Amino acid sequence: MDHLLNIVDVTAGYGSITILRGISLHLDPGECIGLFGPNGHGKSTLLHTISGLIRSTSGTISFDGTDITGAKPPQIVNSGLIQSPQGNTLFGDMQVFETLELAAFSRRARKDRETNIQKVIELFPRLGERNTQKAKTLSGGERQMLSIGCALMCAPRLLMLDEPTLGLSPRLKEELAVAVGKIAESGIPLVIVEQDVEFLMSLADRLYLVEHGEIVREIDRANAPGHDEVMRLYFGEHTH
Amino acid sequence: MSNPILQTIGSCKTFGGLKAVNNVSFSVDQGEIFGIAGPNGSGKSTLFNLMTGIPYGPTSGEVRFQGNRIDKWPAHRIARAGLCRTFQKDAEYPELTADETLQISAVYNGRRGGREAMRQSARVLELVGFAAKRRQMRSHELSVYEKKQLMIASALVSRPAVLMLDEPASGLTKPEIAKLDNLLIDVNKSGVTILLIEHVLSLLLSVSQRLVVLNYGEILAEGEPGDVVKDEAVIEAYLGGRG
Amino acid sequence: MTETLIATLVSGLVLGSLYALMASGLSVVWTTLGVFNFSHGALMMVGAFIAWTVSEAAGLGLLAGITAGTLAAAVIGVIIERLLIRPFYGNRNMLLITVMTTLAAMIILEKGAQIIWGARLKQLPRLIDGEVSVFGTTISAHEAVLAVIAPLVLIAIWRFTVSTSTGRSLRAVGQNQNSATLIGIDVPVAFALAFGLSAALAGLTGALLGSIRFITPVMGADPLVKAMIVVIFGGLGSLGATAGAAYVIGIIEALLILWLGLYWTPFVLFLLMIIVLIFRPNGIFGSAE
Amino acid sequence: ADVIKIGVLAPVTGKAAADGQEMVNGAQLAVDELNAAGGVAGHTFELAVGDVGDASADAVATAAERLLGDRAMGAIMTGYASGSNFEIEMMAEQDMVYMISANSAQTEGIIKPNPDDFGTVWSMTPSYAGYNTEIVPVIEGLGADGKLTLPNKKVAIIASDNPYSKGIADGMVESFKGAGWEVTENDLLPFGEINDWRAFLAKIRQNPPAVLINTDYVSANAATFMTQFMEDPTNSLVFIQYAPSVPEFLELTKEKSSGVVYNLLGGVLNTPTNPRAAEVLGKYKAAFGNEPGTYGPALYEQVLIYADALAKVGDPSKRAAIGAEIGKTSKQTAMGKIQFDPATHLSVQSNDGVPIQFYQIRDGERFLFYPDQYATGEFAQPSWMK
Amino acid sequence: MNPALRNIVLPLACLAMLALVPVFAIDGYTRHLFVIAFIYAIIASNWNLSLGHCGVFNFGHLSFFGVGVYTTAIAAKTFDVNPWLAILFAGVTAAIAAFLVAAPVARLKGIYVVLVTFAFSQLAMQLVLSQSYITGGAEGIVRIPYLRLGDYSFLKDYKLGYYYVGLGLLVISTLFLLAVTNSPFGKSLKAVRDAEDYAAARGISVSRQRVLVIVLSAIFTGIAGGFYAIYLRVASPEVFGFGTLSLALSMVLIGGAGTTYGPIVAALALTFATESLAGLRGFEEARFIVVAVAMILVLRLAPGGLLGLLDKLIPEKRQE
Ligand SMILES: Nc1ncnc2c1ncn2[C@@H]1O[C@H](COP(=O)(O)OP(=O)(O)OP(=O)(O)O)[C@@H](O)[C@H]1O
Ligand SMILES: Nc1ncnc2c1ncn2[C@@H]1O[C@H](COP(=O)(O)OP(=O)(O)OP(=O)(O)O)[C@@H](O)[C@H]1O
Ligand SMILES: [Mg+2]
Ligand SMILES: [Mg+2]
Repeated sequence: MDHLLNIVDVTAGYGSITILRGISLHLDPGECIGLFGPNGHGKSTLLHTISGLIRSTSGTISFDGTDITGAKPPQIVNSGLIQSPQGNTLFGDMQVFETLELAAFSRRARKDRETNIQKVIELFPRLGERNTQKAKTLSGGERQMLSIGCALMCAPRLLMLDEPTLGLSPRLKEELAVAVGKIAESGIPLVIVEQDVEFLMSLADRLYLVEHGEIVREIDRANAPGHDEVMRLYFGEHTH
Repeated sequence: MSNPILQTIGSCKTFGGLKAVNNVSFSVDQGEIFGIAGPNGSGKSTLFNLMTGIPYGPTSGEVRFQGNRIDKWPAHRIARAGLCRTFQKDAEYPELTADETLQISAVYNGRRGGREAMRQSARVLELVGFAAKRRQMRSHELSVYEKKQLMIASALVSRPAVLMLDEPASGLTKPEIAKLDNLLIDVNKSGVTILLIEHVLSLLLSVSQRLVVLNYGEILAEGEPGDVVKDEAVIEAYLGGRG
Repeated sequence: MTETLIATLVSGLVLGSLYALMASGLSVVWTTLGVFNFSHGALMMVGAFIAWTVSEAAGLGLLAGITAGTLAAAVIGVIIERLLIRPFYGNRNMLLITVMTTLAAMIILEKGAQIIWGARLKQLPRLIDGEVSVFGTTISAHEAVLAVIAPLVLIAIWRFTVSTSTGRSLRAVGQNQNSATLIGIDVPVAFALAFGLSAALAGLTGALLGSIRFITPVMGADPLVKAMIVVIFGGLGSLGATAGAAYVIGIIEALLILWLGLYWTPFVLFLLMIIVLIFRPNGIFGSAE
Repeated sequence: ADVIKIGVLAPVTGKAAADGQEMVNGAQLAVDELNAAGGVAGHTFELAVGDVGDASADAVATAAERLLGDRAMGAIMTGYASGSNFEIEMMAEQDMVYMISANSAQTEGIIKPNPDDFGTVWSMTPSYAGYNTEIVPVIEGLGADGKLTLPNKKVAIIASDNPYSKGIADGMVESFKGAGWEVTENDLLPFGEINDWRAFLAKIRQNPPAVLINTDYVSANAATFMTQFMEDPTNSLVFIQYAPSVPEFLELTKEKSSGVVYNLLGGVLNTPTNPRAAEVLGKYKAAFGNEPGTYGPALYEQVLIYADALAKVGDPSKRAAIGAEIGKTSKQTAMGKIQFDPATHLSVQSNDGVPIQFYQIRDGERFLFYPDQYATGEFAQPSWMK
Repeated sequence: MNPALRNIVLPLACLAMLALVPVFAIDGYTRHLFVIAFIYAIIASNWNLSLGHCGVFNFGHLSFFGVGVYTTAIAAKTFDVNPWLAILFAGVTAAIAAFLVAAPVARLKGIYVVLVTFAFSQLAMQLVLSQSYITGGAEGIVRIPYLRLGDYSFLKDYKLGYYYVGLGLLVISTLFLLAVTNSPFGKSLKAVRDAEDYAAARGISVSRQRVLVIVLSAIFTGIAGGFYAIYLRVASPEVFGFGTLSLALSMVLIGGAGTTYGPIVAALALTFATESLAGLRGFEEARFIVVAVAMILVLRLAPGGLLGLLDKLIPEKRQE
């Protein structure tokens, strides 16, 4: 089975606390999957584990055929597996442009740094306007844009967005949806963690519902239960 | 019949060349839920900052609260006077448990004795639906959502006259937003005026009785939520196609 | 009168250059990693002793000595980082703990040096002997050379940290390790690099000081304090601020010595600093939030 | 035969470690010698070191307590342990034999009020009064003999803010004024590392005095002073207190210090008429491979003086008696003939007791040129003076 | 391990043991070491109040100690105030001095505090040195009157009296610290340390808490200084030196910043560790290295400090 990203029975956590209890999921080239589910149930933790920020205690993660379980984060990034983390504060004292330029750090990313910057600016003109402002003084939404911008600067071969619409205005959400759509079309596969299910369903081919560090339900476009179904799933579980 | 509890009069905040908030005037009536919307970077949080003096007051203009000019007051005094805010970035006291977090808020506002403070905390935590079994955990171990709950709780426990919430719903699931919706209504019923910055329209529109929309630091529209969302300029600048 | 004033300004500049050299390395680790390295002075001392051993004891000449001193300090710096700083990344008390571990490093280096080289004073020959006269005031040629080297070194580092990708990565790591990691920066390598660089600067400074001061196991104490003052007083923002502060303090000190004499100068200098910091809580050149 | 411990209270680590280690070496030398000779009154000796580090009160007290607590401790020796000599009290309270070789002003201050309480405490260094007065007649003498041409009757003095330097500087100012000299500069520096004397030297160059005096005894500072003076010397005789007697001073300043004058009280009296000194210095050099300053020989002699007293009393536990015996000492030592003043417990200064010695450094050599009876060379006008 | 055991039983047991020490340690030397350890324990644990709990990098803390030392010395020697009283004075003057430092520091952030407080301690030292007619300058003040109760002189009985006075002071100071840190005020210190804006938004005055904590941390530090002067019967400027500072700092951090007992344990441990090596000939420098290495090891094994180490050995079961 040649999934681009293949996660088999991964468990992980913080110190003595286990958060992920045997998660398995996969993603094929050109695909876009979405993770949703109640807060605090391990979605971000999962992404952290994939990026190597947290070591999995068991299970295997493989990307593009190679096993990256327990690989060092820089390796993982160099291989093009990029994450835009949740509610990111980035580098407080660095200016917007500096940050973007720096983000193209891996050798792969560095060569088409300039063109990527242009892309990002097109996507978020606001960042252009604020180019010399320090990150820590950006507004919540602007920070979110910068964070996603950085991820794009890393020349991703697989992009993981953790709650990308967090704190974005409705209008920007739409624009972001379009943008992400473009990214997907450009052939970059996506893993999106998101609370806004409409947003998610408008983009993802498959959805995973994450609860208590497990995948409790996989929803495929094929056997799509439709929007209301998902909603019910959602409201259904909220009395736990 | 309007008796403004909180007013800004020509408030401005500039950062170098940038006018983050530019001559904004509005007044909030006792007991209402007052919504603030606007594109990213339009100055909403800055508005909160200059009203609460955290971390800075206005560059110019007045802020009046219960009839007093407070724009020169130190932040903690404003807070004690009953103007209580939450932050957009989740803030926490990493080493304190939920109980302790609330306890100090209670003591430093109501100046109530320790035991009374504890009782209050328990009540409020329950009100915001904070899982009882997590109350003894240090804040840095809590999830994003729990941190948000805690921040709101710590505001409530200090008996605010005006509760100022900066994007409380961001990152919440539908069910959680629904709960938040109820919570705000309850709190408001108990006589607390609420200022609400929110991008989650469902919540914003359902709870707020009045709404201003900021754009580039200036008021773009103000009035009944229903009307405001129909405003062309607002749709153009903020809502976008979906409306 | 005027020539005494000029003389004072000149010696102020020389002092400033010295302080700039002492502070630059400290500033590098501080501004990048947010670590306050109390063993910085001790690293200078090591640089000086190694330089002396190579240059005098082994008789390989001063330049060889200085190079050796710089390199040796760099190596030790990297070791310190590996053993005493790295284990504490991300610890909420990191700043405090590293203060302690670097203090420990200072003790180890100082006492170690005393065991190896003994307590007796040593001194290196000067880069250039004799005196030069600047605006009619004689200063030793060696110090004149320092006054030239210092700004060059500073500019070099400054360029490195702001405009090279590697340099920026150092700053990034200091500000947010998670994000840094997620854009592919190898955090441990960055830390080691920053520390090595800083230590190398310390070693160089020490070796140069070794010709105008005396080389003893505790020779680093005074430069450390000076460096600390300069870095903080300048405002922790940037190397530029550090350099600025170094010269400001140097010149003020020289002027105070002229007007008040050596005795009350330190007193007044400290007083001035307290006052300045009260009115500019982020240092003279620190950006006000 | 049982073993008597001899304690050395010294700054073996920290800023003053060079002195401290020399003290230990000196005492060690004596102990080895005594043991080699089969001990004294059937006792052999063993050295115990108490490190006072940076001389903070608790460090000194702790080290002292440790030595005092040792039942086998027979006597404690030091050059100096604290700036204040407060430990003298602790020693006296337990009748511990305690011999010091510096800070005689502080010692006198503590003992003089009631000497009987301090029967076991004795100082090898005489009162520093000599430092204040002797310099004037000596210099004027040189002038009178035409060995030194004094361009004027001006003197400039700079001191460091510690009791030793400050006290001596004040004393000198008195004496010079008394002799009708004009004191053009009388500056005080903070005590500690001084890297830049130029501000002071600048003033000197404005108005060159016939005599330039620096009483900062820290050899590093003095060396810096000398080198920076030589950057642009004035027509003045340079006198530096104590520091030039430290061996390193020569190594550090090399030819730059040729011509400088200093004096010593209770320093090693190394001259043909006192062969003892050469002998001790020789032994020290043989044992430790380097030239000692004052403290090595001083502690060597201290231990031997204690040994003599012990030989008379016999029982090391009779410390009061031993103390009394030490008080009666009259012995030719490396520093000259030691006798103690019962009123202050300091050794007595006099030309045939412990003399004040004036030296001049020329081409890396030390020449003792006063008092004449000990002279090893003539004073010669420094090369930089016209 | 069980909090009750950890916070009540264990300390009391230790206290009981300390109370019995003089029965077994009859020589002046051992008792002296304890007295010194107690004094450092007071300095470190009080420093920890501002440094550990409130994150105020007060590098001038030792100067409060110095102020205490000289207050008592001058009061008892120059104005022959009763030594007991003189010791108490020290607490007052130290608190006043602390207020003077705190005023400017309150507005400063993080590392800037280091500079101002350090500068302050330098000023204090300079003053002491320059005003030699009052302070004795570098020579210091000696022969300070010693403690007496009725006509019992504390110089007798191999320091027995001093031992219990020292222990008593330590106990009182510790009770004081416990009271402070467990109060809402104590909690608010941590809030101010970790999230200024948040704390301010909840009605806590950041600068006020900072000033208060510095002043509070000075009181017993000053008293300890007073006791130090009376006990050693000397006041000399080295108390302002860097050596004492780094020693005390290491006690705070090894003990565990933010814990109350940690620094005390560390003070005792370090004092005896260094001293046990001090006797060895030719080992004088090496002993500092050994201790430094030990410090590093502790910090690496337990970044939370010695007590943290204790918890690691006896892990407390966390409630999920
Ligand atoms: N540093 C940490 N130490 C201990 N526990 C942690 C830490 N970070 C997160 N957790 C716990 O891990 C669990 C999962 O957190 P995670 O952020 O992965 O949830 P999430 O699904 O991303 O929630 P959200 O939608 O709010 O981001 C939470 O219960 C949280 O308390
Ligand atoms: N300290 C500062 N220095 C410079 N510019 C600032 C500072 N704080 C805020 N700004 C700018 O002011 C504008 C308003 O910021 P603000 O945080 O109020 O936006 P906002 O309305 O809260 O946006 P969002 O909905 O994304 O949170 C933004 O463009 C931001 O970049
Ligand atoms: Mg998450
Ligand atoms: Mg905002």
